[in-house]
Amino acid sequence: MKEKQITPDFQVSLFTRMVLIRKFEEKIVALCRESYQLPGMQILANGQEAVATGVVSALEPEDIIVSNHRSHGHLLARGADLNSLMAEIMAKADGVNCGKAGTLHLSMPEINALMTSTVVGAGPPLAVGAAFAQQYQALNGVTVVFFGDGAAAEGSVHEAMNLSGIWKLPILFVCENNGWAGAQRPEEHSAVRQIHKRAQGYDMPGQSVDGNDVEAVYHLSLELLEYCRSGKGPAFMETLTYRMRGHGEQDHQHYVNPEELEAWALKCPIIRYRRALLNAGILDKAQIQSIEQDAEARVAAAVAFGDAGPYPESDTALTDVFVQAFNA
Amino acid sequence: MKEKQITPDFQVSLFTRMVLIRKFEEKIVALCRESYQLPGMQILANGQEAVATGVVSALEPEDIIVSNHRSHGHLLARGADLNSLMAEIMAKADGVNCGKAGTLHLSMPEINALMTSTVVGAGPPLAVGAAFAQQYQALNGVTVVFFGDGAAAEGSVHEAMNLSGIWKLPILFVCENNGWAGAQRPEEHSAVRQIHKRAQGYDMPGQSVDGNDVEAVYHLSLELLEYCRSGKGPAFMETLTYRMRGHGEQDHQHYVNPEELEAWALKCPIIRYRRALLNAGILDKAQIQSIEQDAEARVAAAVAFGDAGPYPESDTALTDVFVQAFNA
Amino acid sequence: MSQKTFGNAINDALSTAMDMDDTVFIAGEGVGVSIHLDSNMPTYGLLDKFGRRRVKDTPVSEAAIAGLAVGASCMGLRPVVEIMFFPFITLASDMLVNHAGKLRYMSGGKSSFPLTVRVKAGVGFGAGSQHSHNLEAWIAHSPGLKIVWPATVEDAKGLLLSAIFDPDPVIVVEDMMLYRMKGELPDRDFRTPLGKARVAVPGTDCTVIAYGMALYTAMKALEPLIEKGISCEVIDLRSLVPLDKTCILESVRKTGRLVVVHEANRFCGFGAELAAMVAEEAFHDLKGPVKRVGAPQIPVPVASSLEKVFIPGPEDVVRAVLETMNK
Amino acid sequence: MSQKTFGNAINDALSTAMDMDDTVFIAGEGVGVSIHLDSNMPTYGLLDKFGRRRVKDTPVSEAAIAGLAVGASCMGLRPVVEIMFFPFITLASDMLVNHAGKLRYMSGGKSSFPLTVRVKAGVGFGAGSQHSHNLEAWIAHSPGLKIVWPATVEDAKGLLLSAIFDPDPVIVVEDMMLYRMKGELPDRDFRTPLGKARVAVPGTDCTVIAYGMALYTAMKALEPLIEKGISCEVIDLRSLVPLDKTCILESVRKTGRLVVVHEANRFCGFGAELAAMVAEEAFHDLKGPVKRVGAPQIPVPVASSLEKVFIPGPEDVVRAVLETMNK
Ligand SMILES: Cc1ncc(C[n+]2csc(CCOP(=O)(O)OP(=O)(O)O)c2C)c(N)n1
Ligand SMILES: Cc1ncc(C[n+]2csc(CCOP(=O)(O)OP(=O)(O)O)c2C)c(N)n1
Ligand SMILES: [Mg+2]
Ligand SMILES: [Mg+2]
Repeated sequence: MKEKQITPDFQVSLFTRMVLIRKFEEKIVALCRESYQLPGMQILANGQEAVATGVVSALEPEDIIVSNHRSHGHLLARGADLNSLMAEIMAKADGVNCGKAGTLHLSMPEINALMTSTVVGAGPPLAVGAAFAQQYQALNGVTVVFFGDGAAAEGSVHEAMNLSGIWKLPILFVCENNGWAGAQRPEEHSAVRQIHKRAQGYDMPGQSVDGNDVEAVYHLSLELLEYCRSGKGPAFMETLTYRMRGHGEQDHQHYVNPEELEAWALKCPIIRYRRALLNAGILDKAQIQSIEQDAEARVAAAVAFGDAGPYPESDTALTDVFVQAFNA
Repeated sequence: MKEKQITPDFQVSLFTRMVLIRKFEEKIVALCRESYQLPGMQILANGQEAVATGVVSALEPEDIIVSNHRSHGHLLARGADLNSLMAEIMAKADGVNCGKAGTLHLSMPEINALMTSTVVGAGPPLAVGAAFAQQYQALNGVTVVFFGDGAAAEGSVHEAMNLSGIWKLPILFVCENNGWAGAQRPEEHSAVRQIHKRAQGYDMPGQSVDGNDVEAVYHLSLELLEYCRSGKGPAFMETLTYRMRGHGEQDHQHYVNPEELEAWALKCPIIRYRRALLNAGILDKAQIQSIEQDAEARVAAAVAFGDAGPYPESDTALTDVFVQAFNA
Repeated sequence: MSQKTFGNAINDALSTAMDMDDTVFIAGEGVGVSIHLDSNMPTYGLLDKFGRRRVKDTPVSEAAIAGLAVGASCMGLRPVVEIMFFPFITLASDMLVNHAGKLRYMSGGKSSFPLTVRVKAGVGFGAGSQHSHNLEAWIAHSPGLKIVWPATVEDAKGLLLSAIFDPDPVIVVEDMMLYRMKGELPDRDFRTPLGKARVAVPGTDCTVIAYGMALYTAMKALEPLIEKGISCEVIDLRSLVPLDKTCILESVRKTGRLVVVHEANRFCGFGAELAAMVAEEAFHDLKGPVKRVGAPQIPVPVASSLEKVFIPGPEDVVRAVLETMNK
Repeated sequence: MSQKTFGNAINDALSTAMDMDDTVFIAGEGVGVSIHLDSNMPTYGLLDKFGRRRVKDTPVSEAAIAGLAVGASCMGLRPVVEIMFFPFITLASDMLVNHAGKLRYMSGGKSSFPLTVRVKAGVGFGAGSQHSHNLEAWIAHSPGLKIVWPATVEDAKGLLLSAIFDPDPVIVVEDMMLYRMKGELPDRDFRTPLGKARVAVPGTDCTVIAYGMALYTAMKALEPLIEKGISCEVIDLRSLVPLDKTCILESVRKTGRLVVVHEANRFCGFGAELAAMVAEEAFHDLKGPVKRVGAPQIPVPVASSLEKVFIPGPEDVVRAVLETMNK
C-alpha cells in the first residue's frame, strides 16, 4: 500500500518522473521541428505532467490504466520502457507495438497500460470492461481511465459512468480538464463548468483538484483509489490544468490568448515543484540539474535506439489481425 | 398563453383526454386478445395517461413533440385524428403513415408530433435538431421530448442534454419514469434513483412530479415550458408513474410483484382524477359515464374505420424512400 | 441427441460454455430477467442456473455493453454480450469496429479480444425498420471481426460454442424467426468450425448460397426448379468471415452458376461480395450471370403486405436461377 | 473561373449556399474556430463571414451532431454537419442509418430530411486505423441515404451544392489528401448532378471505375498500360448512391472488362457492388473476370512502410487490368 505521508525520496521521484515526461515530449517537439519523420499527429501533454505523475504514482502494480490520444505522460509515469516507446512513436519495428500503433494507439499490457484509444470518449466504456474483469475475478485492482474535458461530452462516457455506478465497479474516472477540446473552450463543449459535478448523477464521489500540483493530485488519487478499491464503486476526479502546446504539433494556437498561455506558463507544474523542493531543501540546484541531465540522456538514448532500428517489414502489415489467422 | 388557473371546463377536458387515451389503448388490448392482426409489438401506456395529458395540454400550438415507442397517449393528447391513427396501428393504407409505420414509428407533423423513434434514447438528439430550428428561426416554440427511465442510460440522451444546455435550446426533457425498462428495475439501469438530479450537470432545472396527478404534471409543465420559451434554455421533468400492462402486450409480467401492481392500480391517474372531479362537484356520475361512452364510441368508430380500409398496395412498398426518387 | 429448438440450442451452448469455463459470462438487456417467459428464448433460465455474478442484466446502453466486452476480453475473460436487435448494432459500432476489430492489430499482436456478440436479426414480425435491419455486410467489411450465422439447430449450438472459445471477436447472428424451429441436437460440447460452409443439398446445375432464414427460402425454391429439371446445389454458408472460398469455388466450378440469397438489402449486401468474388476468381467457369436475391433498397415497412415486398421469397430464387440458366 | 484548391472549392460551395439560403447552417467540431489556420480547410473563414448563428461549433458529440441535422432538417432547415473523420461515423450511425435514412419512409412520405453530412476520409497521413477507415459501403448499403465522393476541384463544389439543396439526406465524402490539389473553379453557383458519373478518360479495352483519391491512382496506371498497348476507359464515379448504372454498363459493354479501384477494404467494399452488378447485368459482354483493387482486410497501420501495403497503388491497378486482359 502507498503511504499517505510523502517522504523526501518519494518527492524526488515525483519530480524525476515529471521531468522525464517533459524532456521526452520536448524531444518530440524538437523532432517535429527538425521535420523528422514522425508519422501522424503528435499530441503532447506539456503542462499536464502533474496529472499523469500524481495519479499513476498512486497506483498499485495490479491497477490498470486506459489512456487516450494524449498518452505519453500516462505511459511514462507507469514505467514504460523509453526505448521501445520512442521507437513506436517513430513507427519502427522495435516499437512496443511493432510500428502499427505510432503515438496514438499505444498499448503496453506489460505495465498494465492496457489500452489507448484515440476515439475521443472511448476510454471509459473500455475501462468498464477492464474494471468488470477485476471485480469478476476479485483481483483487488482498480482501473483508471484518463479522458479530457472535451471527451466528457461523448455519450459513451455517460454510459460508462452509469454502468459503473450501478455495478459498483472499481474505476477511477480522471477527467483532465485542460481548458480546451481542439479549438473549443469548455463553455462551448460543456453545459457546466465543473464537470466533476456530474458524478453525483451516477452516485459516485466527484472532486476536483489543482492539476498542476502533483502532490495534491497524488493525495486525491490515493483517497479516491482507496474508495474504489474498497468495493464502494467508481469515483471521479477532475484535474484542472492547461494544454500548453495546443492541440497537437500542427496547431499554432492562433486562437489562444497569449496572456492566458503566459499565465499558465507561470503555473507550470514542474517549475512549481522544483521551487517547492528547492525551498524545502529537498533538492539543490546541482541535484536538479543532474535529474534533468539524466532525463535528457535517457531520452537521447531512446531516440538513438529508435533511430537505429528499421521500419517494419512490409509483410508484417498483414499479421496480427487475428490470433487465429485465415486467408481472406 | 395557457392559464395557470385551471377552470372546471379545462379540468373536464383533461379528464376527457385521459379517458380517451385509456379507452383507445384498452381497445388495442382487446384487439390483441382477439388475436386481431395488429402487426408488430403493441406497447401501451396504460397508467401513464396523466403524463401525456398533463404535458401536452400545457403546450402551445407551435410547440413540437418527439415521442418514443410508447407513443399513443402523447399523440392522442396532441389531438391525433383517431381514425387514421387506429388505421396506422392496423397498418392500413389509410393510416397516418400509409401503413409503413404501424404503432412504433408514428409521425404526425400535421399536429406538430414531428417524429417518433423506437430506438431507445434517440428522441433527445432528434429533439435537439427540432429545438435548434425553433431557436434559429426565432419561432417561439418549445420542443418536448418524451423518453423513459431506461432511455436515460443511453449516451445519446447525455449528448442531447449537454448540447441543449450549451446552446440554451428550448427543449423540455420529459423522462417518464414508469419503474421499468423492459424487465429491469431502475436500480439495475440507473446509478441514481432520481434521474432529474442529472439536470444540474447540464445547467438546467430538473424537477420531479407525481406522474399520476394530471394537474400537478400540467402545472409543472407550464412552469418549465415558460422557462424554456423565455430563452433560458432547456429544462428537465421526471414524472413518477407506473407501467401497468408490462412492457408490451406480449409481456405477462411474471417478474412483477403483484402487490406492487395492485398498489399502483389504486393510484390510477384516471380513477384519482375522476374521484377528485366528483368530489369537487365538477362532474357527476352521469357526465362521467357520458364522457366514457363518448370515448368508447369514438374508439369504436376508429376501429370500424381502420377495419374497413384496405392494406397498402404492395407497390407502395417502393415509394417514399426519397423525395427525389431514382432507380436503384 | 435430443429434440431441441433453435433457441434451446443457443441456450445449451451458453450453458455448456459457462459450465466449462468460469471466464465466460453473459451480459445484455434482459439476458437475466426477461419480459419473455419462454423457454425458447436463448438466455432462458441462465440467471437461475448461474446467478447474478455471471448473468448480467445491463442498462439500455449498447456502447457500454460492447465496451464491457472489449475491455473484459482484453483482460482475459470471454464475454458473451447481446445486442437486442440488429439495427442497434449501430450504437455499438464504434466499440466493435474501431476497438474490438482494431486494437489487437494496433497493439502489434500483444492484446487479444476473445469476445462474442450475439445479435438478433430477422424480418417478418411486423416491427418495422428500426427493429429489422440486417447489417451483416457492415461487420464483414470491418477488419478484425468474424461473423457467423447459423441456420440449423445444430449449428446454433456448434457455431456459438466455437465463437465463445475462439480467441478473436466473433459476431453471432441469430435469426429470431428460427428460435422455435426444432431439430436434433447433440447434448455434449461440440463445435461447428468457423470458416466452414456446408453443402446442404448437392446438385449439378446451379449453386445457391444462403445463410440463416434465407436458407429455407432457397430450399423452398428447389422443388419448383426440380420440376423444371434443374438441380441446384445449396450451400449453407454459416460463416461469412472467415469465408469458405474453397467450398464456394468448388461448387461454382462444378455448376457454372451462382445465385446468392439473403434477407438484407441487396445493394452493397454480403451477396455482392460473394458474387464479385466468384466473378473474379471463377469467371471462366461461369456459364451464366451471377445473380443476387435480396431485399430492395427500402427500409423494412410494417404492413405485412409491404413487408412481403421486402423479404425475398422462393419465387425470387426460382426466377434468379431460371435467369442465370437462361430459361 | 479561377484557380482554387479542392478545400477552397468546398468552402466556396458552403459560402455560396449560405449566401443563397438562410436555412443553410453548418455545424461540427471546429467548423468555426479551428486548430488549423489554413485557408485550404473547408470551413476556413466562414465563422467570420456568417457569424455564430449560422456557424456552430459543437461539443465532441457525434450522435448529437447527427441528431441535430436530422431534427433540424425535418423542420425545414438545410443543415450541413461535419463528422471529423470517417471512423467516427460509427458514433453517428444510429442517427444517420436508423433515422435520417428511414424516417421519411416510415412517415409514409410526410417528412423529409434535406440534410448534408460532410465527412473527412482518406488514408496516407500516418494517423492509423482510428482516423483512417473509409466506410462508404456502410452508407451505400443503408436505404434512404445518398452518398457522393468528389475527386475534382469542380465537383468538390458542384456535388456539395447539389447535396445541400437536394431534398434528401446526402453524405459527402471529402478526401483529405485532395484538399490542397488545385484546379479551375467556376465562381458562380453551379451543380454537379447527383447520380451522374463522368468518363474521365475515354478508352476501349478495359473500364476502370474509381472515386476520390483512387481516381488518381487509376490515372497513374494509364501510362504503363498504354505502353503495353492497352487503352483504359476511366470512370470517375462521383456518386455512389444514386449510382449511374447507365454510364457504367455502357462503358463495360464497350470494353468488355471491368476493374474497380477504391481505398476502402476490398472485402465487402463498394467495389463488390459494382463488380457484382456488372457480372449480373452485363455478364454476356464481359471478356474477362471483373477485378477489384482495394485494401487488404487489415486496419490501417501507422508506419508508412505498412500503410503502403494498405493503400492500393497504380501497380495494383496495372496488375488487375493485365489480369482481366489475360496478359
Ligand atoms: C470520436 C472522436 N471525435 C473527434 C475526434 C477528434 N479529436 C481528437 S482530440 C479532440 C479534442 C478532445 O478534447 P479533450 O477530450 O478535452 O482532450 P484534450 O485534447 O484536451 O486532451 C477531438 C475533437 C476524435 N479523435 N474522436
Ligand atoms: C437502442 C435500443 N435498445 C434496446 C431497445 C429495446 N427496448 C425497447 S423499449 C426498452 C426499454 C425502455 O425502457 P424505458 O426507456 O424506461 O421506456 P418504457 O418502455 O418503460 O416506457 C428496450 C430496452 C430499443 N428499442 N432500442
Ligand atoms: Mg481538453
Ligand atoms: Mg421505463
